Parts: sequence; C-alpha cells; structure tokens
Amino acid sequence: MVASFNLDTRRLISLILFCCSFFVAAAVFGQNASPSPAPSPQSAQAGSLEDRVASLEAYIKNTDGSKTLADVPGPGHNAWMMTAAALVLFMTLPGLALFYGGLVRRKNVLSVLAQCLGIVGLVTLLWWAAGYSLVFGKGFNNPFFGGAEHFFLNGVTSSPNGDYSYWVSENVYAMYQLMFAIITPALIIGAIAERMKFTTLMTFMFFWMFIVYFPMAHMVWGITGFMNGIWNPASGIKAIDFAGGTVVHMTSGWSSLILCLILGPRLGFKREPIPPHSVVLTMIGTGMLWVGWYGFNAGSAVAADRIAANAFTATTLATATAAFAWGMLEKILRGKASVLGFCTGAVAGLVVITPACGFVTSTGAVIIGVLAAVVPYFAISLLKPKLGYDDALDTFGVHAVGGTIGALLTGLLASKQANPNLRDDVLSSLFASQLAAVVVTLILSVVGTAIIAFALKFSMGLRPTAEVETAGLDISEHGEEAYIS
Amino acid sequence: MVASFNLDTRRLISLILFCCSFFVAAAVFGQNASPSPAPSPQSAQAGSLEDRVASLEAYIKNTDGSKTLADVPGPGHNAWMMTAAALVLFMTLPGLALFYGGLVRRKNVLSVLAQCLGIVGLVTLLWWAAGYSLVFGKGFNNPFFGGAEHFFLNGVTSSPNGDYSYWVSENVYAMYQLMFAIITPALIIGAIAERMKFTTLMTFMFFWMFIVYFPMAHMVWGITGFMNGIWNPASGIKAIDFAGGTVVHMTSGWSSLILCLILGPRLGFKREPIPPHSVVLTMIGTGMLWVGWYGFNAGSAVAADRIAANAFTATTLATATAAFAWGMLEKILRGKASVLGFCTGAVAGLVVITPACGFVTSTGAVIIGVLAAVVPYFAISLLKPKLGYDDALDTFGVHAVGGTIGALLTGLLASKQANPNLRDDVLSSLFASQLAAVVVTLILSVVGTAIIAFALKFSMGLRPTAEVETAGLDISEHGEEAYIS
Amino acid sequence: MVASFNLDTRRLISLILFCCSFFVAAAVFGQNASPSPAPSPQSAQAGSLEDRVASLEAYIKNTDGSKTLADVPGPGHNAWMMTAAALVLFMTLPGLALFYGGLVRRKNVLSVLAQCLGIVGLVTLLWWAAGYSLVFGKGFNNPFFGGAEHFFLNGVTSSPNGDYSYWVSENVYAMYQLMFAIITPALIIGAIAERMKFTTLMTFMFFWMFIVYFPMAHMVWGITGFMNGIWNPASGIKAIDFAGGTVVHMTSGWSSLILCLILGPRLGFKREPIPPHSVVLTMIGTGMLWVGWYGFNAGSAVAADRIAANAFTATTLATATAAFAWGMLEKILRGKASVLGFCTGAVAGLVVITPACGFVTSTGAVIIGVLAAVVPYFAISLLKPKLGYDDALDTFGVHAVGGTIGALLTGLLASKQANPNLRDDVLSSLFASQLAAVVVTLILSVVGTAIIAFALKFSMGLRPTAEVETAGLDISEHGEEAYIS
Amino acid sequence: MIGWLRTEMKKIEAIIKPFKLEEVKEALSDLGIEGMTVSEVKGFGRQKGHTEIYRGSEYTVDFLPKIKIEVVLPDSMVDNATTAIVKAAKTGKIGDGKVFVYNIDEAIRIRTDETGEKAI
Amino acid sequence: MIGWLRTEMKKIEAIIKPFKLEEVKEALSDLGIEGMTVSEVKGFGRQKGHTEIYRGSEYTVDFLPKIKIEVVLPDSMVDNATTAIVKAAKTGKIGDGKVFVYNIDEAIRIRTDETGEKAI
Amino acid sequence: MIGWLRTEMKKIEAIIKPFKLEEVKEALSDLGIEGMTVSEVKGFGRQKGHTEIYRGSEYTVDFLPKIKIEVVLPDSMVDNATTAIVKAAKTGKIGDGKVFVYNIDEAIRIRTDETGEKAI
Ligand SMILES: Nc1ncnc2c1ncn2[C@@H]1O[C@H](COP(=O)(O)OP(=O)(O)O)[C@@H](O)[C@H]1O
Ligand SMILES: Nc1ncnc2c1ncn2[C@@H]1O[C@H](COP(=O)(O)OP(=O)(O)O)[C@@H](O)[C@H]1O
Ligand SMILES: Nc1ncnc2c1ncn2[C@@H]1O[C@H](COP(=O)(O)OP(=O)(O)O)[C@@H](O)[C@H]1O
Repeated sequence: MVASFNLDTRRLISLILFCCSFFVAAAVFGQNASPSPAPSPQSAQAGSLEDRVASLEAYIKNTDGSKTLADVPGPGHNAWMMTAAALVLFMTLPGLALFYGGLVRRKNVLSVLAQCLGIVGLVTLLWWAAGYSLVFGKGFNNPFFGGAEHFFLNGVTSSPNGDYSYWVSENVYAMYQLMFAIITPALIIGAIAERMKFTTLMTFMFFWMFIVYFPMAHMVWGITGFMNGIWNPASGIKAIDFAGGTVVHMTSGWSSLILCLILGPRLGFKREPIPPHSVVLTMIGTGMLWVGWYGFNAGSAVAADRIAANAFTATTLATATAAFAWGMLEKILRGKASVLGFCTGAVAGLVVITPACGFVTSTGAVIIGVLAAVVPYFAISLLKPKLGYDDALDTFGVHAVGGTIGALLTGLLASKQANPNLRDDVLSSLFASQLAAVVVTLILSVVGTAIIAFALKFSMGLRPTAEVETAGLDISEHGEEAYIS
Repeated sequence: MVASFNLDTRRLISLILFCCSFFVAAAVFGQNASPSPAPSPQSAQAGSLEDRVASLEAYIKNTDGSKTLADVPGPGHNAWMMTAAALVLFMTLPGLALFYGGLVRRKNVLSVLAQCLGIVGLVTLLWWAAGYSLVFGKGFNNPFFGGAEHFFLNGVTSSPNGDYSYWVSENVYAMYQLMFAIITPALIIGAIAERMKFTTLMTFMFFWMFIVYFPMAHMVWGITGFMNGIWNPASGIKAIDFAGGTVVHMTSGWSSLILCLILGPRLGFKREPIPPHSVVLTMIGTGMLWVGWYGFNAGSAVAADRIAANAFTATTLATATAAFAWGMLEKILRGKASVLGFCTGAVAGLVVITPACGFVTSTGAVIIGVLAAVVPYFAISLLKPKLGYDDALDTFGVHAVGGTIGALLTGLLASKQANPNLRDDVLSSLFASQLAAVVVTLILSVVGTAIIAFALKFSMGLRPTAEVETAGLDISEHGEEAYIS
Repeated sequence: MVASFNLDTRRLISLILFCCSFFVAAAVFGQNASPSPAPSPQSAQAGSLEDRVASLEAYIKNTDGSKTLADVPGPGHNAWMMTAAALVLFMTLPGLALFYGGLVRRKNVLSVLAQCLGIVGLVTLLWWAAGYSLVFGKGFNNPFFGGAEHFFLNGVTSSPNGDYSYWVSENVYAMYQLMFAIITPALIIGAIAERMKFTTLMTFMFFWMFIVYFPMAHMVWGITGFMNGIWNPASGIKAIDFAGGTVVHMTSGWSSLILCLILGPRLGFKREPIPPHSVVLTMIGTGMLWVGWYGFNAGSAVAADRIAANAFTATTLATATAAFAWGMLEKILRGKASVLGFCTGAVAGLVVITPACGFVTSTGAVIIGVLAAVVPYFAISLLKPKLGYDDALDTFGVHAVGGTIGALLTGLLASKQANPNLRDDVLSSLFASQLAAVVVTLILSVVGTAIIAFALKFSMGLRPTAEVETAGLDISEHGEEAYIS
Repeated sequence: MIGWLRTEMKKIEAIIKPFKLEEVKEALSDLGIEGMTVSEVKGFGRQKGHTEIYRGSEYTVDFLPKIKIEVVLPDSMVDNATTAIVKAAKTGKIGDGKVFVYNIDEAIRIRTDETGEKAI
Repeated sequence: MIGWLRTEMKKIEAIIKPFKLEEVKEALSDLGIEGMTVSEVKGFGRQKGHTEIYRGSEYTVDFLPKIKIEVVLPDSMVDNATTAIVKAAKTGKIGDGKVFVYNIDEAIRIRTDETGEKAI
Repeated sequence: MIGWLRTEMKKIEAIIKPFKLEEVKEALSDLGIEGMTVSEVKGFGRQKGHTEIYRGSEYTVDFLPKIKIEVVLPDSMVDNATTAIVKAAKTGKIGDGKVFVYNIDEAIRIRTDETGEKAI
C-alpha cells in the first residue's frame, strides 16, 4: 500500500522526522524541567483597598494591575484577543485560500488550498517548538532572535506576559501571533501559484520561517527587538509597525517577487489568457479577509482599549476608501468598475493601513486609503506588464508595494492624537526610521528568499514537469478534482 | 488608455470629484480647527474610593461611570462592539452579496457583488464626511438632522459619547453604525437586480442616503430624534425600534417597491423561468446573515449587558422558528420543504425580530417567529403574483412586509420584563406610536425614492439597453465573467 | 393549491401540531404563572466597600461576585459567550452544511443543506419548549433528566445562573448550549447522506433528542448529572468532558453507525465512484468549522478566563497538528497529500481535542493532535472498506472513533497544571471513569438509535424509492436544483 | 440497404442564441416534434466577442455562449422544421446562428428497440 | 472517391440516462471498442420533467440531464455496438434515450496522421 | 436533389486537447474560416486516465477533458482545414485526438435565410 515515493518526498519527510524527534525529546524534557506553578486564582487578596481598586481600574484602562491582580487575565481583553485570534485564522482558512483560489484556473484551485492548509500545519508545529520563543522570548537578549526559554511553549500559560500585554493570557497571545506567522508565508503562494511543487514549497516555507520571519518578527515586535521603536528603549532603529506592514506584507511581498523570478513564469504566460476561474470565490475571500483583518489590526493593540478602537476605525475607513478608489480608477480609465477591482482595492487598503492603523487619525486613514489604491493600481497595470515577471496573483503588486508605502506613510501620518504612546524621541525622526526599517526588511527578505530558492532549485527542484503543470496541479500533485459534475 | 466614457460616468465622476474636493478641504480645516485633546489615560485618579468603586461597578452594569472613569472605554463592552461591528460588515460582505448573488442568473451574479462593494465604498465616504454627524450629532438640535459638529468624524475619538453609550468608544460606535448605513441601501439591490445601470444605481444611492437614510436614522436613534421614544424626552412620536425595523428594513423595503415599479420588470419576466443560479450560495449567505445579525441585534444594546443578552436570545428563537415555520408551510401547502424556503424564513425571522429583540421575552420571540414566516410567505406567494411587480429577489416581500409587521408587533409585545428601560409613558400608547412611526417611515421612503428615481430616469436613465441586459450585466457593465471553466 | 401530501408528511405534521398546541398552552401558562421580577440594575449598592471590591475582583477572576453584584452579567464574559454562541451556530450554518454538502454528489447537496436547516429549526423549538430545562434544570434532582422548571425558558433571564456560570447571562448560556444541541444531530447527517427521506429524518431527530441527547447532556453537564465529575459531588461516574467528546461526538458518531447500518448503503455503493462534488465547498466548511470551534471549545469555559485561554490554545495546537499529520500520512502512504486529507485531519483534531481542551497542556494537545490523525485515518482507510458499511461522509470514522479516543486520552493527559479545578478525587481514578463514561455513552447511543430507527423503518419508511434516489434528493425531496447554468 | 429505403431520416442541428431556446422549443412542439437534445456550446463567428479585464490584463473573448439543438426527424418534416426554427430563432442581429441538416441512417429507441421513424 | 470505397465508417450517437454511462462504456469495451467521446446534454422528449418551486414561482423543467456518447467505428461493428448499447442502457422506463447512426467520410488520428479505420 | 448538386458541404469534427484550442482556432482563421462551434467533452481512449483518492476510496478516472470543434465548410476546403487542424493540435503524445469528416446536406444562416455555402 505504500506508494513508491520520490526523493523529494523522502527528503522532506526525513527533515520533518528529524525535527520532530528532536522536538519531542526537548518538549518532554522541557515539561519536566520547569513545571509552571498552578496558579491559585481563588486565593485571598493581599493589598490595600486603594491598591485593589487601582488594579481594577488598570483593567479598564489596560495598564499594569499586577500589584493585586497578578497572573490573571482580564475578561474583556482576553475575550477580544480570543476573538481576534479566531478572526486572523479566518483570514487564512478559508479567507485567503478562497481569495487566491478563485484567481487561479479551475485545475489548480485545490493546489492553492492544499498549500494554505499545509502551511497552517507546518507553521503551527514550528511555532510551538521554537518560533514563539525565538520571536517573543528574551533569553538571548538579542535584537534579532528572542530566546530559548519558551521552546515548546514552555512556561507559556494563561497568565499574561507583561512584556506584551498586561491583561491577555500569554498562551492566547502566542496563538494570536501564531496566526500572523501562518498568514505571512501563505501570502507568498499568490506569486508562485499554479507552477510549484508542493513538497518543495513546504520545504521552502520551513526554512523561510527561520531565516526571514522569526528574526523579522522579533526585530519589530520582540521586547528586545532591533526595530521595536516604542517598547524597546535599546532598539537600533526607532521604527514603528502596528500590525505588520514590514513583518507580514513586506517580507511576503518582496520574497514573492524573488521567488517568482527564480521560478519563472507559468507555461503559456502572456501567450494564452489565464483568467480567474471564479471571481465569486475571490469576492467571498475578500469579505472574509476584511472581516478577519479587524482581528489582525485592532487585535494588535493586544487589548480592547482606546488604541484598538482607533485601529478598528482606521482600518474601516482606509479599506473602504481604497476599494472605492480602485473601482473608480477602473471606471475612469477603462470604463468599467469590476468586482476584482473593488476586491483588489479593498485588500490593498487593508495592507497599507496595517502598519499605520494604531497610529493615525480618521483623516489620515482616508488619505492612506486613496494612496493604497492609486499606487498598487499602477504598479500592477503599468509596471508589471513592462517588467514581465509572472507574479501570478499580484502578491508583489499588492503586498510588497502596499506594505512598503504603508511603512513610509506611517512615518508621515503617525500622530500623538491617535496614539499617546508615540513619544517625541520616536516621532522626531520617524520617517528616517521607517525608511531604515524598510531597507532592512527588503534586504532580509530578498537575500533570504534568494538563498533558499536557489538551494532548493538545485536540490529538490522547484517546478513539476510541463505535463503535470498542463494537466493541473490538483490532479497531479494532490490526486483530487475540485469540482465534479 | 483612457476609455471613452459616456455622459453618465462623467456626471457621476463630476459629482464625486466635487464632493471630494469640498470634503477634503473641510476635513483638513476641521482637523486644524479642533484638535481633540490627547487623552491621558494614565493620569492619577481623582475621586474618593467610594466613587471609584461605583464607577467600576458602573462598568459591570453599563451605567454612567464618568465620575472617575471618564473618557475611557470599558474592555468588555468595547470588545463586544468591535466584534459586533465586524459581524455586521460580514452581513454585507460577503453575506448579503452571496444571498442575493445566488438568487440571480449566472450572468448577473457579479453585478450584484459589484453593487454591494460599490455601496460599501460610497457609503463609508459619505458617513465619514457627513453621515455620522447628520445622524448622531446634535448641533442642529433638530428632530430630523443631527448636526455638523462631527463632519469628517471630527472629535470622534476612542472616548465614549455618553449620549449613546457609557462604555464604548465613540469611533467604534461610529463604525458600528456605519455598517448599518451600508447594509440598508445594499438591501435595495435585491428588488432591482439584473436590470439597472451601475452608474445610475450608485448615483441613486448617493441621494437616497441623504434624503431617506440619514434623516430616518436620526429620527429614530439620534438623541434629538423625532421618533426616539426612550432616549429623547422631546420626541414627537414615542416609538421604539431596537435595531432598525423602520430605519433599515422598512426604508429599504418600501423604497425597493417604488424603485422596481419605476424601473419595470426584467426582460422575459413571467415569460421565461428565472431560477436562482446557485441555491448553495444563497444558503451560505443566509448562514452568514444569521451569524452576523447577532452583531446587528445584540450589538444594538451598545454594550455586552442584560439587554444585549435578551436581544441575542430573542433573535435566535425568532429566526429558527421562522425558518422552520416557512419550511413547514411549504411542506404542507406544496408537499416539499425547500432550502430556499428555510433560508427565506430565516431572513424573514431576522427582519421581523429586529425592532423587537431588545424588548420582548422568549415567548414573544417565538410568536414573532411564527408570524414572521406566515405573513411574508403569503405576501410573496399570493400577493406578488397577483400585483405583478418584479421584486426580483423579494426585498419588498421580506423587508418591507417584515419590517412593517415587526414594528407593529414590537408595539404589541414589548414588555418591561424584557427591558426595564421601557417607561410607562412610552408603553401606555406604544401601539399607536408604532403605527405613527410606520406611516412616517413609509411616506419618507416612498416619496424620497420616487423623486430620486424619476429624476434619474429622465437624466441618466435607469436601465441598460436590452442587448446589455440580455448578455448579462457582468460582462457588459463590469467586464468580467463569474465562472470560467 | 394544497399539494396532496402523503401519509408520512401528515404524521409528522400531526406530531408537530400536537406538540405545538401543548407547548403554546403551557408557555402562556408558564409566562403568567411566574413572571420573573424585572431586575433593577441601577439600584443603590448594598455591601461594604471591601465586599464590593471583592465582587469586582470576582468578575476579573470569574469567581462568585453575587454578594454585591448579583443578577448582573459581567461584560467581558458575556461578550465572549455571545461571540462563542454565534461561532458555534456558524459551525452548523453554513460550516457543517458546506463541509458535508461538498462531499455529496451535485444532485444531493441541497438535501444536506435542508437537513441542517430543518434540524436548526426543530431543535430550537424543542430546546425552548423542554430541552434546556431537561438538560440544565435541577427540579427532578435526577442524574438523567434535569427538571421542568425552565420549560419554555421560563425564568431564564439575563441574570447568570450560578450553577453554570457566575458572570454569563443564563439566556445567553441557554442559547450557547442550544447551538450544541443543534450541531450534534446535524453531524449524523453525514453517515446517512444521499438516501434518507427528509420527513423520516426529521422525525428521527425529534425522538433522538429526547432519548439520546437530552439525557446524555444532562448526565455530563447538568448540575445533578450522573457523569458530571467535577461539579456534581453526587455524580455516579466521576468523568470529565470539557466541550462534548461524549455528549456531542460519541453520541452522533455511534448513532451514525447504527443508523447507516439499518438504512443500508447508497444505490451503486462500491459499484460506481461517488466522489465529492466540490472539495472547495468542503474546504470552506472546514475553515468555518475550525474558526467556529473556538466558540465550541474555548466557550465551554463559560467565561473569558484562564481555562478558556487554555482551551483556545490546546484546540489550535491539536487541530493544526492533526491536519498536518493526516496530510503527511497520505504523502507517505500514497504519495500525495490531498485537500480532503488536510480537512479531514483538521476536523479529526477538533473532535479529539474537544473533551480534553480545558484539561491538557500544550504538549498534551500536540500529542492528541498526532493520535487524532493516525487513529481515524486507519479507521477510515482500513476498517471501513473491510467492514463495508456505507458511512457516506465518515461521521463514524471521524466522530465516533475520534470522540472515543478523545474521551480516553482526556483521562490520560488531563493535568492540574492546565486546569486547577481538577480535584485529586477526580484525577485519581480518571481513566477508569472515562472508560465507564464511554461505555454508558456508547450503549445509550446505540440502543436509542436502534429503537427509533427500527420503529421508523416499519412505520414511515426510511428510504425514498430507487427512482427518487437516482434522480437525486434535491429535485425529488426539495423541488430545487443546486446549480443552474 | 433495405433499411435505407425504408426510412429517410435527417438530423437538424441548430446553433442559436441561448435566450431563444424556449421559443424554438415551442415552435418545434407546435409542429408535433416531441423530442430533441440540447447542449451548451461556444460559438465563434462574425459576431464580435467582448473584452474582459482582470487587473492589468485584457482578454478578448471570441467564443460566445450558444445553444445547440439536435432533432432527428423524418425527411418529410425537415423543411417545416427548419423554417420554424429559423423563424423562432431570428433576431436579425449578427450571431443568430446556423441550421445544418444531414442524413441519419438509423435510429433506435432504447426502451423499446423500435427503429427508424417509429423511434423518433 | 477512392477513399470513399476504402473505408466505410459510421458514427453511433447514443443519448442515454446519465447513470448508465459506466455500463454502456463497459459493454463497448467488451466489444473491443477502445475510444469514445462523451458529453453532457439535456434531453426533451416523452419523459416528463419535474417541477421546481422557488419561493412563489413554479417552473416546469422539461429538459432532463442525459449523456451523449459518440463512437466512430467500422461499418462492420455497428450492429454489435448498437445492440450492446441498447442492452446496457435499457431500464425499460420512459426516457431511456435513442441511438442514431450515420455515415462518416473520413477519420484522422491527430497524433499519427493515420486515416480511415486505422485512426479509430 | 438540385440543392444536393448545388452545394457540397462537409462538417469537420475535431476532438483535441483543451490547451490546443487557441492554436487550432488560429490555424483555421488563417485559412479564412470564420466560424466554428466548440464544446467541452470527455474523451475515453488509449490515453490513460488518472487515479483520484478521496479518503479511503480510489477512483480511476478514464474520461479526460477534451474539446470538440465543429466546422462546416465547402468540400473544397476540407483537405486544407483537416491538415491545418492536425498540424496545430499535434503534440505527438497519446491522446491528441481525432478528426472526423462527414457530409452536410444543407446549411442555413438564421439571420438572413441564406442557404448553402453562403450560409457558412
Ligand atoms: N462554419 C461554421 N461551422 C460551424 N458553426 C458555425 C460556422 N459558422 C458559424 N457557426 C456558428 O454560428 C454562430 C453564429 O455565427 P456568426 O457568424 O457569429 O453570425 P451569423 O449566424 O449571424 O452569421 C457562431 O457563433 C458559431 O457557433
Ligand atoms: N427526435 C429526437 N431527436 C433528437 N433527440 C431525441 C429525439 N427524441 C428524443 N430524443 C432524445 O432522447 C431522449 C429520450 O426520449 P424520450 O422521448 O423522453 O423517451 P424514450 O427514449 O423512452 O422514447 C430525450 O430526452 C432526448 O434527449
Ligand atoms: N472511436 C472513437 N470514436 C469517437 N471518439 C474517439 C474514438 N477514439 C478516440 N476518440 C476520442 O479521441 C480522444 C483521443 O483518443 P486516444 O485513443 O486517447 O489517443 P490518440 O488520439 O492519440 O489515439 C479520446 O479521448 C476520445 O475523445
């Protein structure tokens, strides 16, 4: 019954088995080594009445209440973050899967879904084993990698971790951040859709997480991170990125460009039409992405507080504005506003507001919305045809371009009025810091991706045979058909 | 590259450009003129311990806590309202779009999606620029229009606005209410599906918002509103409408009837079958509408409090009952219960319980559920064929009929047991007030729609050519095909 | 206009009418008899400052705060539970409907949707009339049935019921639990898909709820329940089941097996291929199930507290691990990882972690994830072909097998570290208790189902004619077609 | 070759605009023609297609949806049937479609094994 | 006209009930027929359609899903093939479908340029 | 029988691999052929299908997606057209498909009532 499987599969599996055995060993060790003490939430309260009231007020205001309410999450904040984490998962499953799945040809839609699903599984295991610790640990006291203390989520309990949130359970925070770690590599799928071997893709993602995502996320959000402008006083670059303009969109977008260049265009690219097989699916995906993105953006406040409310508002305004502006651009320049145009505009708006949403006012959000449509619109309709790379579903055009202008616009439009955490020392040179962060991100993404992609090209091979590609990846790579009538 | 575009497009664009330039100017001015002071949430607390505890208790009970906790949203309430706002957006994107999209023919499904998406963009910009202020402002001290103080969301920050909520950020409230302003015009699409020019439709919606929706929403929910029975002591009609039976469903439903009468029936109506192209999409949309409607109804408490809990419960019971009753009616009268029947019943249940959900008990909700199925069922299967108007997807039959009986049933079944805010002076003449509110809503919707529709009929034209309609709006109006095999 | 309808329909309707008339009478009586006093949430606070602060702290910690904050729900907890209830509804509508709908043939997809929709309506009415009371009442002081005091949700208000939650409105809790009562019978649809009469199915479900579900749910979760190990000191079996491994998955799964055996296989089973008509729909459904399951599992803490956070985390880890493991098993054993494989793995992971999620650590969750893939994988690919029953969509293979190993693994892996409520007396003999609970559940499900199924087989008949089955249930039983091009 | 004399049957194949199907069907029914087989096809001809734009890329779609109707009938009815089809399907605008006629040697009704004219 | 003599080929076109496809395919395989082309069609005939109701509106659906099988084969095999098809496709209930036979002048296998009987 | 002499028309029916449609269409256009009708079919032949696995169950899918092109044209163009089709559709790999040719008695352009060669 064991199918004869080829070298690549065996390589992937060896890799996985190796990692797993290592991980499991370490996990068991870890668990024995440091049993986190069971909390006693019903114990009598120490502290004066004054302190106790202050701690309760701290819950309302999302400030430090650990004097008398240590180790307990706050219900409103925890509720919001569980909701937010579920919403961000919803962005990938099934949101992004449908958004991308609708844009490919019928014969490849399942391959897109399989890639999304595979990434969810792979990244979760990496995150559990090492990723969370490498990003949000601080044991290494290092600007690029976090620490080893939370390997296998060791010590990550339902108590809050004050470095990231006063009132949200650290395990919820870890799951919330896992959802970011999932969607980021999944975005890359768009650029290389319809023509990459599944096994190679998964292997690529394995390395990409360690080389690009984990260091990048630590740099920006880790408490000892290199570019964590607000919360790490020792940060080298005092940049800000509320919900992941650099970490999520720039990394995935620029990696996309490099990977699709190394991979080469789809067979028939520019010779035959390759229209979306279901704009309806793409629109469903867009709606889900938008709704889920509230978890992504407003959730990045890690509390249901004033900042979250601001992020929620800015996200709504920028996204709707960008969707409308894209449609109107099409109407003016081509005579017809299309569903795909509205959808692309919405996603572009979401991307560009991502780093800014917790830092800009309503008016700033509307301005960002307009630019979020105009710049990617021309990048996709003028730049891409000229340069001729096959960014199949426009991951570069939307996420790299959008993420980059988002990071820069955040530098221009961030205001204390929207977010009082913005200290003057950060604000004074903010645009320069943002520019620096953009450059660092771009280099890491491009170089990291190029190394992995070339290594895999010459070992496992990146592309299936022309026959497989022509027949479609669904049947050849996954043994299924999407629709049977 | 600029496509030669026709007069209508140019007209629409002039309109938009004009408004935009005006708005942007005003927005910039507004921002300079009144910088809302950055809140200082970490400042030391004034107030006695007694006051501070009372304010904290006020958070739990959703009462006024501003004595010592001013300007700060409450985490649980804010969390719920962000969730609720996302849920209401989910109702439109992709909920309603799929519900309607499944019911049209294959060649027109994208036109429905485009109309939904276009409305989301247009209404968001109007809401930001003027709508929120016209509805929830009070500067005009006027029963029909709010005020100008919040144009461009000026002064709308993360602090609560005590007129509408003690504990929810005003910007979250503004976004929540925006989602209502979006779905209401989107409902109208159902009646005129498959045969209206996109440009004209968008222009219609532009005017409809100002003439019908904004005044209507202010009358019912604005603190100085004409029919805000509970919260405006000076209201002319002491009516109640918990989540929008009049504001949302009656306005859209009755406007639908008028617009579809002026527009005329689809080509081939009554001569050839026009069955839904995908009942599956419609059912997906129904599920999403139902789930999202919890945000709509329970969110209308603007807090995660007792009233929200009541609304949640009533919504569930009425909807499930109506879905089941509709299916059973079909089974008894025609021998077969259909998916479309269950779905239509569910939506009818949701519509009819909307004005009532915060005011009625469980038993009241079940009674409403039964009537929510029976009345619209016969309206659609007996009345419509007899009168012969082409309400393509039954917006009138469900939303106008349902909204109207909902408003009236609220008058009959509202009880203090469910909602202690119902004062005796309101309750004593409630049915008469509800009847009055129904009449006002009906007249405003009918007259407003008729004026706009006739004006557009004789200027831009309402309908595309017969050729375009025959080929389908997707290709002709949006340049896309929904499904490509 | 009244279609001549057959005996079965008439029987079903008589039943319904009978029950309804009884219920309505009783409901009206109930309402008059015991008007629950309108709460006065704005009344002055009694109690010392110390007590009042302790009650506020109790809100944060999800402990008893009724000394000074009686009868009022806590915003954060209530917000979470409303969200959770909506999420669990989302699992059925449209989640499960799509998951199953995609797996059947094109001609039967609507029948699956209709069955889900019909069950939602039927179960809601039963729950309102009697179910909630039979499960969560305590008037009978009986280990198998609750009580009659809450018939027609009598006395179920927005105040919390301290037996089940300190801070969540009892009506919200009732609606939350309703969603469980809905999805459980809906799961059974999978086993008997494509070949059962709609009327008989609905009648089956009517009896099944009373004979299997209500007693089972009371036994495990009712405060006087037979197997409620933690909260009922008098429980006969000290078992634990966090979110329904026995109540939901074992009951539905084992009942599925029996029902599909009595029903017999689909026409053409094993002779012709019966592939899924849309793996895309199935994947959409999977994504929705996963997202909604956070409401199911983390919501089962009935608070946004530490336990909920733990359940959220365990659910994520186990599900992603199982999805990935299933895909890798396919890759290794058959050379190709399929979308359906990933999806089945995800659902299996969700099923198996369900009873355990509030009791196990992260590492425990990952271990459960691996086993959740391996055991059902072989049950479906080895056992099923050998035994030859036609469990059409693998409800038995996933839910019965998964639910059973989940219950047992909970016995092995539950730890105080994850959940301090686990007393030593429960833990000491936990595996034996779990085994006992498994046996009780299995027997009740098998016997209950067999009795109902045989009774219906010889009265109404279980299956439609071969002609109807061949033409497809959509057209024959529901008078609709799913897709029209 | 006896069968050849026994029965002269023709097949009419008409390519028409999709929304004309009902009318053509009725026109044929009026002639007493009780059976036909219909399929969805794509036509390429003088009728211009349309342009679709997906993000940057423009595609010209030349193939337009058409309906193909196939009717097998006795020779004697062919003229009436073609005339009826042409009349019912005509809009006068480009792309109205074609009618093709060709010979059928034999027809069998599966249910009854009847052959020739009796089978159709 | 030499080619005309060289090869006598026929096309069999069978309209059958969809769920009979597997059986017909196997019956033809048993005769050694290695190729065929299949399409989804809608049939209108004596077999009554069904009624669908969407909210208020009832539609009678006359067109029923059928499968069309096309096989080109040498004249000599036609009788066996039609018999096999009829046998496999028969349920005896109305709507079983038809078999039509007609002449083919030429056949070419694209891959090899072979023509005539060798091509099929 | 006058019409019979007046016009000699043939129909070419080509079964090809789907991704070859564009090329075949262009090859025919180059010959000045302005009309054709295309449909999606499933082919069964020597080309092996593939295996699909859904959970436990394996299915062998024998029917592969193909495109059927139908062109009616004057006898005189048949040779050129078939040659062009064969050339454009050939990949040399199994499953390239077939070309069949047969006689058409009459053709009518619905829009204009033109008949015979003028109609195509
Ligand atoms: N030579 C041909 N062979 C087969 N089908 C044809 C041929 N010419 C046209 N058709 C079919 O007839 C349809 C209508 O033809 P077209 O040239 O567009 O307009 P008209 O019928 O008005 O001349 C085409 O879409 C195609 O399906
Ligand atoms: N004259 C005809 N020309 C072409 N197809 C026909 C004709 N008559 C019947 N058919 C096809 O045969 C199918 C079966 O015919 P019908 O009259 O319903 O039953 P039966 O084959 O039992 O007589 C129809 O659905 C149609 O597809
Ligand atoms: N005898 C036949 N009658 C009708 N169609 C056929 C016949 N033989 C083959 N075909 C069609 O031609 C296609 C290609 O045939 P196949 O035998 O697979 O390869 P090749 O054309 O290379 O010989 C088949 O998929 C089928 O659609």
